[in-house]
Amino acid sequence: MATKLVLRGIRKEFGSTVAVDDLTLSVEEGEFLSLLGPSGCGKSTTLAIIAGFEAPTRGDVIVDGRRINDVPAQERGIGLVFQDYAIFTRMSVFENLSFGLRVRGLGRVAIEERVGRVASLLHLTEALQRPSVSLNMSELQRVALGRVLVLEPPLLLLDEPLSNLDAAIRLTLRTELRRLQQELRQTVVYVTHDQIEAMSMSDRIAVMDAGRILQIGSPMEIFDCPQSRFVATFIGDPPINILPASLTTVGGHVVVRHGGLAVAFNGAQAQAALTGQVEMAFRPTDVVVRRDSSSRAAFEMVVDLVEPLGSETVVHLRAMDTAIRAVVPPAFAPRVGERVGVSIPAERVHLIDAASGIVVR
Amino acid sequence: MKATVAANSTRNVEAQAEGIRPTLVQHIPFAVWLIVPAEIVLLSVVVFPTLMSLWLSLTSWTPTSGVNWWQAEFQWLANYVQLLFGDERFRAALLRTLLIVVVGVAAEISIGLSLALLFFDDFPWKKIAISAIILPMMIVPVDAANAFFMLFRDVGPVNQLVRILVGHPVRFAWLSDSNLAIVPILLVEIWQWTPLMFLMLLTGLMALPQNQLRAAVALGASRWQLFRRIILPLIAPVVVLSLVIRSVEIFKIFDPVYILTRGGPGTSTETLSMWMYDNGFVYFRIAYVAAAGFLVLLVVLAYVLLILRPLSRRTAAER
Amino acid sequence: MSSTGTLRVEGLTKRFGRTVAIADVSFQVGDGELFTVVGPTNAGKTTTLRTIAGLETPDGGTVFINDRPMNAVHSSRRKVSLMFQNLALFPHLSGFENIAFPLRNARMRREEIQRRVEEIADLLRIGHLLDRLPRTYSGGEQQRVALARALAPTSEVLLLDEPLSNLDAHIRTSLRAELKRLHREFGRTIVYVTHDQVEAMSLSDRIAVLREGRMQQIGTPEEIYERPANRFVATFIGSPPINFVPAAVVEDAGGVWLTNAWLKLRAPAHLAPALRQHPRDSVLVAVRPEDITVTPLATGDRVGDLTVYAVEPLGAKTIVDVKTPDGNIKAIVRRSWEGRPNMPVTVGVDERRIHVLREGDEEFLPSGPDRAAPVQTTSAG
Amino acid sequence: MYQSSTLLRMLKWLAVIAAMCFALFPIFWMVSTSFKPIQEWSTYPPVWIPRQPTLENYLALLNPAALAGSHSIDYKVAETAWRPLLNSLIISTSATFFSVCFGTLAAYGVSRYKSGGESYPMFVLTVRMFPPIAVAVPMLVMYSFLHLTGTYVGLVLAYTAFTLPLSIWMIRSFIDEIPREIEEAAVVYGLSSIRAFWRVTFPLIRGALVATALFIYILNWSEFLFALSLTNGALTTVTVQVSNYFSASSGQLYGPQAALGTLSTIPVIFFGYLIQRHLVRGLTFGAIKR
Repeated sequence: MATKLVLRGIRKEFGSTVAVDDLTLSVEEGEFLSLLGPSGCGKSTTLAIIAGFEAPTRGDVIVDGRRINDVPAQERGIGLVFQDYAIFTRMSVFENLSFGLRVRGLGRVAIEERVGRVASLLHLTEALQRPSVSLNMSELQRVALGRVLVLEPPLLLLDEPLSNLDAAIRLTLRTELRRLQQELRQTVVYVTHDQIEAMSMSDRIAVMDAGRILQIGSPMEIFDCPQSRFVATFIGDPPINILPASLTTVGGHVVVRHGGLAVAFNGAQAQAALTGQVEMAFRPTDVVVRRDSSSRAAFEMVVDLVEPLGSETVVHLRAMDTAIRAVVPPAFAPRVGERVGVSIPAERVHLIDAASGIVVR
Repeated sequence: MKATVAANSTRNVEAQAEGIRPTLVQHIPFAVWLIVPAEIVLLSVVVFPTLMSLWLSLTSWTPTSGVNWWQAEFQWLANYVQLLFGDERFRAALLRTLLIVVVGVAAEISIGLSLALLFFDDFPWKKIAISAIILPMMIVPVDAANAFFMLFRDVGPVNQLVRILVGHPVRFAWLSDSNLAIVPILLVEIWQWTPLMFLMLLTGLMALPQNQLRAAVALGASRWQLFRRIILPLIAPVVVLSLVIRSVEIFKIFDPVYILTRGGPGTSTETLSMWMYDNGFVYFRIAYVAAAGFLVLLVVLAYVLLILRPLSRRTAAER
Repeated sequence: MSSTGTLRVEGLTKRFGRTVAIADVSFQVGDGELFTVVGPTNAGKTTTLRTIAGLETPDGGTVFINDRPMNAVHSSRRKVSLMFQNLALFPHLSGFENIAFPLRNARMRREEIQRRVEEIADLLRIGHLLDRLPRTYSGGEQQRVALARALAPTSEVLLLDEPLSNLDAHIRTSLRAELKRLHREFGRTIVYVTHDQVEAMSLSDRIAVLREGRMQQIGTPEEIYERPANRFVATFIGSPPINFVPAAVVEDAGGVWLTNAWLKLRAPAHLAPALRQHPRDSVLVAVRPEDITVTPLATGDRVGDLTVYAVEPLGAKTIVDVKTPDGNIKAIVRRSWEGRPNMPVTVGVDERRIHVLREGDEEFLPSGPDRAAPVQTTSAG
Repeated sequence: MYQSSTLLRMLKWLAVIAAMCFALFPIFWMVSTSFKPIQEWSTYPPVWIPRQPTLENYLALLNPAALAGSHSIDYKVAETAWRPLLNSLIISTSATFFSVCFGTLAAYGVSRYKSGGESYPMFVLTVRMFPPIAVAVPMLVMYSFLHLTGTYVGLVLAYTAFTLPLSIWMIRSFIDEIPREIEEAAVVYGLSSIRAFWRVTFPLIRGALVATALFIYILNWSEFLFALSLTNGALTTVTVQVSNYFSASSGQLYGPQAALGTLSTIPVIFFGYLIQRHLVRGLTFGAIKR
């Protein structure tokens, strides 16, 4: 049932604006791939091109080795779930779920059998006779999903299906959706602007900006080894610290320095970064904060702001013109104005070429 | 009406109690003052004559009877009885008007909907085409009727076009043949107001939830299935609304009849408004016309309620 | 710049038709305090704020500002600023005129207004927006201008209704910190309404949790998180939400135990006295996700009842969803946790940090004062 | 959403062109006739495009005596068309002014204060359901009693009353679109409710009010029935004058009639396109917005 999807050199222009620019991507059978990016990055356009609602200006959409550019949307058989769910408001849940089967002219018995199966999978059996206008958000979401699952589509496209939900229910549905996909071994392309959703659900993430894919990789690859400033900034909350830095060579080491904050690399590691202006980037969770600031390696900073979040605490630290964020456990209980020692493990620091925004280490 | 105003103000106090208008507390009469000017105009020009007309309809008063209207001789429902059971011409006018309503509205909506569906997709010059198609609804109705008068004259271009079509000379007496005269009247209504239906339905179509349509397509619906199962149910409220608004308007049809035929030849195109005009302003049967006016109002109200009830029930259910 | 005041709300009640928006809500906000009202949709947060501003007339109760009753005072004279959730910037006025609007109505002198608006614009870094109309602003810019308009007048109480909603995650995170810094610098009295518990936790001096118009708990962020008053507060604050695990109370020579088919916890000292009064009762044990440890079973171990349902990497940490016979529980584990779905696991709970309530109850059993604080550690990646 | 075959596209184009022809032809005929010399008014087969285009019909509007040579002139059309144009201008302008002013007040009340209660808007709307002729009859009785027949005041009053429901509904739908919070913000920041409306809401709906006014103006300008029945011929508006160009005694003055028709329709079309976005809203009582 699962399908391999290949996009080759897709470009889409609307008038003079380029929405998608030379996008090449392949989604493996049974893979859950997220298209992640800010609004207007071209992810929804890409989805519309796969679904057949937009024709690409250039490039091919290939499903299981067959080019489907010229297949009209209603014949592609691709399952599509919309951000607003697009439930047929004039129909009951059953009518919604059976719509795809009815327009294919299936018999009553077959329809009831298949709808029943999907309804029980999605816990909608009780709701089948209810009018769709009476459903709550999570039910709507499941109906939208069920409506395409009854057709057993080879490929499922999900457009921000969780963004209209409350935080708590989003958390639950996130898990459920991922579980369901793993059970059905369904190929999924998931569009979202929420990095947490992408991180927590995907096999691989494609980070998009301005119509291009900047990086593709597993969630942890994207998190640990961002290839550009954009990806580094877009992933992770609280956001990564980025500081302009200078490079000096001391002995066999390269020292990257911003004010009093210095990180030493051995020469080979940093060689590529030796030209031009650089920035150092490190995650707030990687900052080591100690009460005693006497340690030689530690840089003394002052606690400027404390944001308790319950399971962890975000501290804003400041020293002269250096300001960074760090995450500490709540028990650390930092106080505003307190002096702390800060150090950053060299292996967790990225160097970014300031001009190009490319991560060089 | 005074009672209504009083009731309104108490309702306002309740409204405040429910907190619908918090800042109102400081200005209790303000809300009422706002509608006073409008209310004065409506009271004097619509409500008062209506009440007066209700009184007159129960009398036998005419301006020529020599007594003041408030001293007229009271005769209960005699006028109504006469209208309903004794006046063939009135009944004919009523039925004719209903016929015009049914045929006219049906034509306007079906043509309007077809056109709107044609314009659902984008195509070059679409805006210009829309501008051209909606032009008729902006024409002064009297001018429109006059234009049709010219078109349908014996020597007018319509007869010439028919002649080209059938291939030999014809001279339909469109305006003076009692069987045909209704045609130009209907046509001018359809010509002038189909554009409104078109525009309403197009607006409705454009406002349809785009993703529901896309979802249906992605689920494999054909063009016809999309229309039948998704678009039609969604557009139904707009259709019903168009239906109501146009029916009420056509019910009042006067200008084209007056200009094109004055109800003639004979009484073959006489509509209710035309009938009332002749009886009121030509024969001065004021009391009689007043009674007819009330009957017509009742018919219109019943009609509107009949159509609107299922619609409002449905929207209530959706809330 | 700083004109501040105290706010007191006593027994505030407001009905809309038959629905009760808020019922008997009371709280006090001190001079210069940042007080947050948090709760889900329909909790009555906005109604509370609007009633304080005088845009709604309460059906009962009184609003005091600086100890003066305000119920009969028109909102234009209450000396409050309100930042609306939809911002309500005047679309036809420039940024400057929007911010100057309250000042002009207060008949401030022209030069004074000029100075004041520029000062605030500097502070919020919106100088470049002053000559433009609101429709040309981005979401974050609109938010800042609306905030500037609320800050400009010398109002005694500042009311902010979801000021950071509808913003992208990163902008929200940074504006949140900025707001906190601003508040520290100017010490204005602020009532802040939000549905986002993270915002409430990170910003507030004190938090009030509201549900369906009723006050659930008032306290500092730490109090609310560590000692929730009831089941609702415990669930609402914290993400992923607190887990509830059914268990029975058993007492033996070794002490008081909370047990079920897959878990056996020694009741901590601060709960033991209360639990002793309910022997053999069915209770729910509430555990925060960060207080649960999940360990994969080594091959060869007996396969237990617990399996991994889902693993959700978030970068710096990972959420593990564990399937238990009593439903799923979520735990926060370290980033490089090695485990995959359907793998058998064992679960450990930091029993010093649990809460307990009897089945059917809403309130937690009272706990003694010696509840353990989280273990103090340094932070390392 | 669907790709159409070439044949289908052609058919669609044909249908669109047919609809355009149907819509434009009567207008074309009126304009064309207005430029035809008297000899071409009634020939058969009819003249489609005037062979000798002339302005004499338009000139005849100003100086009907010029027509006297070929026709006997009814007293109704013996005078210039200036007078009816001026009458229409005065009556339509004043009635529009009152309708929009009173309508704005009432609409503001209905939208923000629920003035008159929940059913007030519906009550107002029933006015539009009356066949106006049914009211015109008792109105005439009342008007003759008050000596209002054939006066500006009489017609302005009638026009104001019959366009008020539309004003109220249309303007209300505009005010409803302005978030209430904007007005409330003005109140919180120091203004009374009335000044908040004036300083904040009014500037925001000004454009929409102009559109409403133009729409009401079109209705007033096009009105025929009241102008015909409430004036006793003492006060002639354009619409009445157009219909005067044919009568038993003077026969059909097609040329001048088309000329006046063209003239009187031009401002309407102009206004109509100016407010095209709001036309549907007006004609559907604000129910359908664009």
